[in-house]
Amino acid sequence: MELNILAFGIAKDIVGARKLRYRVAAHTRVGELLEQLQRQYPALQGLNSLKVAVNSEYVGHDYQLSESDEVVLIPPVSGG
Amino acid sequence: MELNILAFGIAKDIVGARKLRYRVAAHTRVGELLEQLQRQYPALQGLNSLKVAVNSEYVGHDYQLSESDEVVLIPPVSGG
Amino acid sequence: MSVSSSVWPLIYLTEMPLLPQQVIELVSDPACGGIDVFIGSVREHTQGRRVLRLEFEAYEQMAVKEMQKIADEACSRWPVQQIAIHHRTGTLQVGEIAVIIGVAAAHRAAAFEACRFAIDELKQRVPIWKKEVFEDGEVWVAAHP
Amino acid sequence: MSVSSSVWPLIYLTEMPLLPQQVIELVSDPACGGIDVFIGSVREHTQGRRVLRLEFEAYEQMAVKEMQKIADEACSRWPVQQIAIHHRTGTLQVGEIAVIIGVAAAHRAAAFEACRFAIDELKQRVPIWKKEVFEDGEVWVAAHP
Repeated sequence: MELNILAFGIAKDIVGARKLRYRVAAHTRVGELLEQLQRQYPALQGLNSLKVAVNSEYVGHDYQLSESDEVVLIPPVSGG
Repeated sequence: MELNILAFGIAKDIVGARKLRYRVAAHTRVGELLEQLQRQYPALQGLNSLKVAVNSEYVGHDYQLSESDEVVLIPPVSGG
Repeated sequence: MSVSSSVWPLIYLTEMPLLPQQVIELVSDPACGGIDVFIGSVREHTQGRRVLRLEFEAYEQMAVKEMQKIADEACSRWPVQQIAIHHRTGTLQVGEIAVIIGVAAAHRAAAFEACRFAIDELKQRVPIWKKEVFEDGEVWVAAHP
Repeated sequence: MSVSSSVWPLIYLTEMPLLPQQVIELVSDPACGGIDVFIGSVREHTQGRRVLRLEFEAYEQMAVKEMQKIADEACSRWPVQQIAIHHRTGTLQVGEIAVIIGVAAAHRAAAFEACRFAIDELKQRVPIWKKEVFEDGEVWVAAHP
């Protein structure tokens, strides 16, 4: 399936775009997506943390993605 | 000797004046002054606390008063 | 609650300059004895390097949602009357305000503790990112160990 | 330090209305990342009784001296850049501001802790007295057990 991925902050710089169409196997979990992304973009491995939000909520590595999800890459936040 | 006493807050209401000329024995200490005042104005005994400042500094009961001191009666403060 | 009569929302993400007086008025209430306000602004130096400007970006819909959750959590943990959280995005110059949090409560302990909680949580979990721009480079704050 | 260029002193006892924006400007400094501001105002109810107004009186010279000592103590205990303490005297209506404390520091923990310290100490030892006036009487706050 193809996912819509949004990237912010340094994650956007690393993947080179705010929005990404990204192909993964059906039933891919968040943890697997992150591994796949980290292989393709090794600089992601150097971050303090890399979280994922789906539809504006943080999700854990076990969350099973579906094509309609808006997947957001959340590198370490630094507001305030 | 005669002291100049200033009273604030409820202490002013109890002694009935902001400024008081008050006669005490020479070498009177703060603790003795307070006892004398509490005998004369028993309502002072009902306060949560009654401190004394001399020349704008808190002083303890052992402080020995002299005629040139500006003695201030400080009932429980409630600023803020 | 003073929300309904106000122009500004309690939870607010904006590119416009933030005004402490707005936040104070938003949370002020005759039932409250104490308001604690935290103002975070752009420092001119960070770890010895001179900052030219900051750039904030946010995942807006989620940032507002998380800010609202933090306000709700603070209200459930402390006896708080009103909380406002305003955060700015875009380019900020040194000295400009990035965030204002105002908490009104009947008693000051709750106001202090809830305000501290809110800014601590905001810095932990609200999806906002800050890039410090120096004369000789730029860095996404907190990105790397 | 921003004191010299300002109209208002950092430590200030006045019968005039207090303005949070003044205090914030007094302590603001490009070296500071965080400002914590505490605003204490007149509540409309206290222990279930409706307050008509408050009357504050101060032993002025000593009050200012104690406020200054508190600011100095806070500066020696926490890495704080600037502290302002403004307190009002005279008659205040419900909702009016009695005290504003502003603390600026490079990091927020110091700002929060020093501000909390300053208001706690002020309420303990600064010779200012508050009389609450109700419809059916008046009371000097904290005077009696």
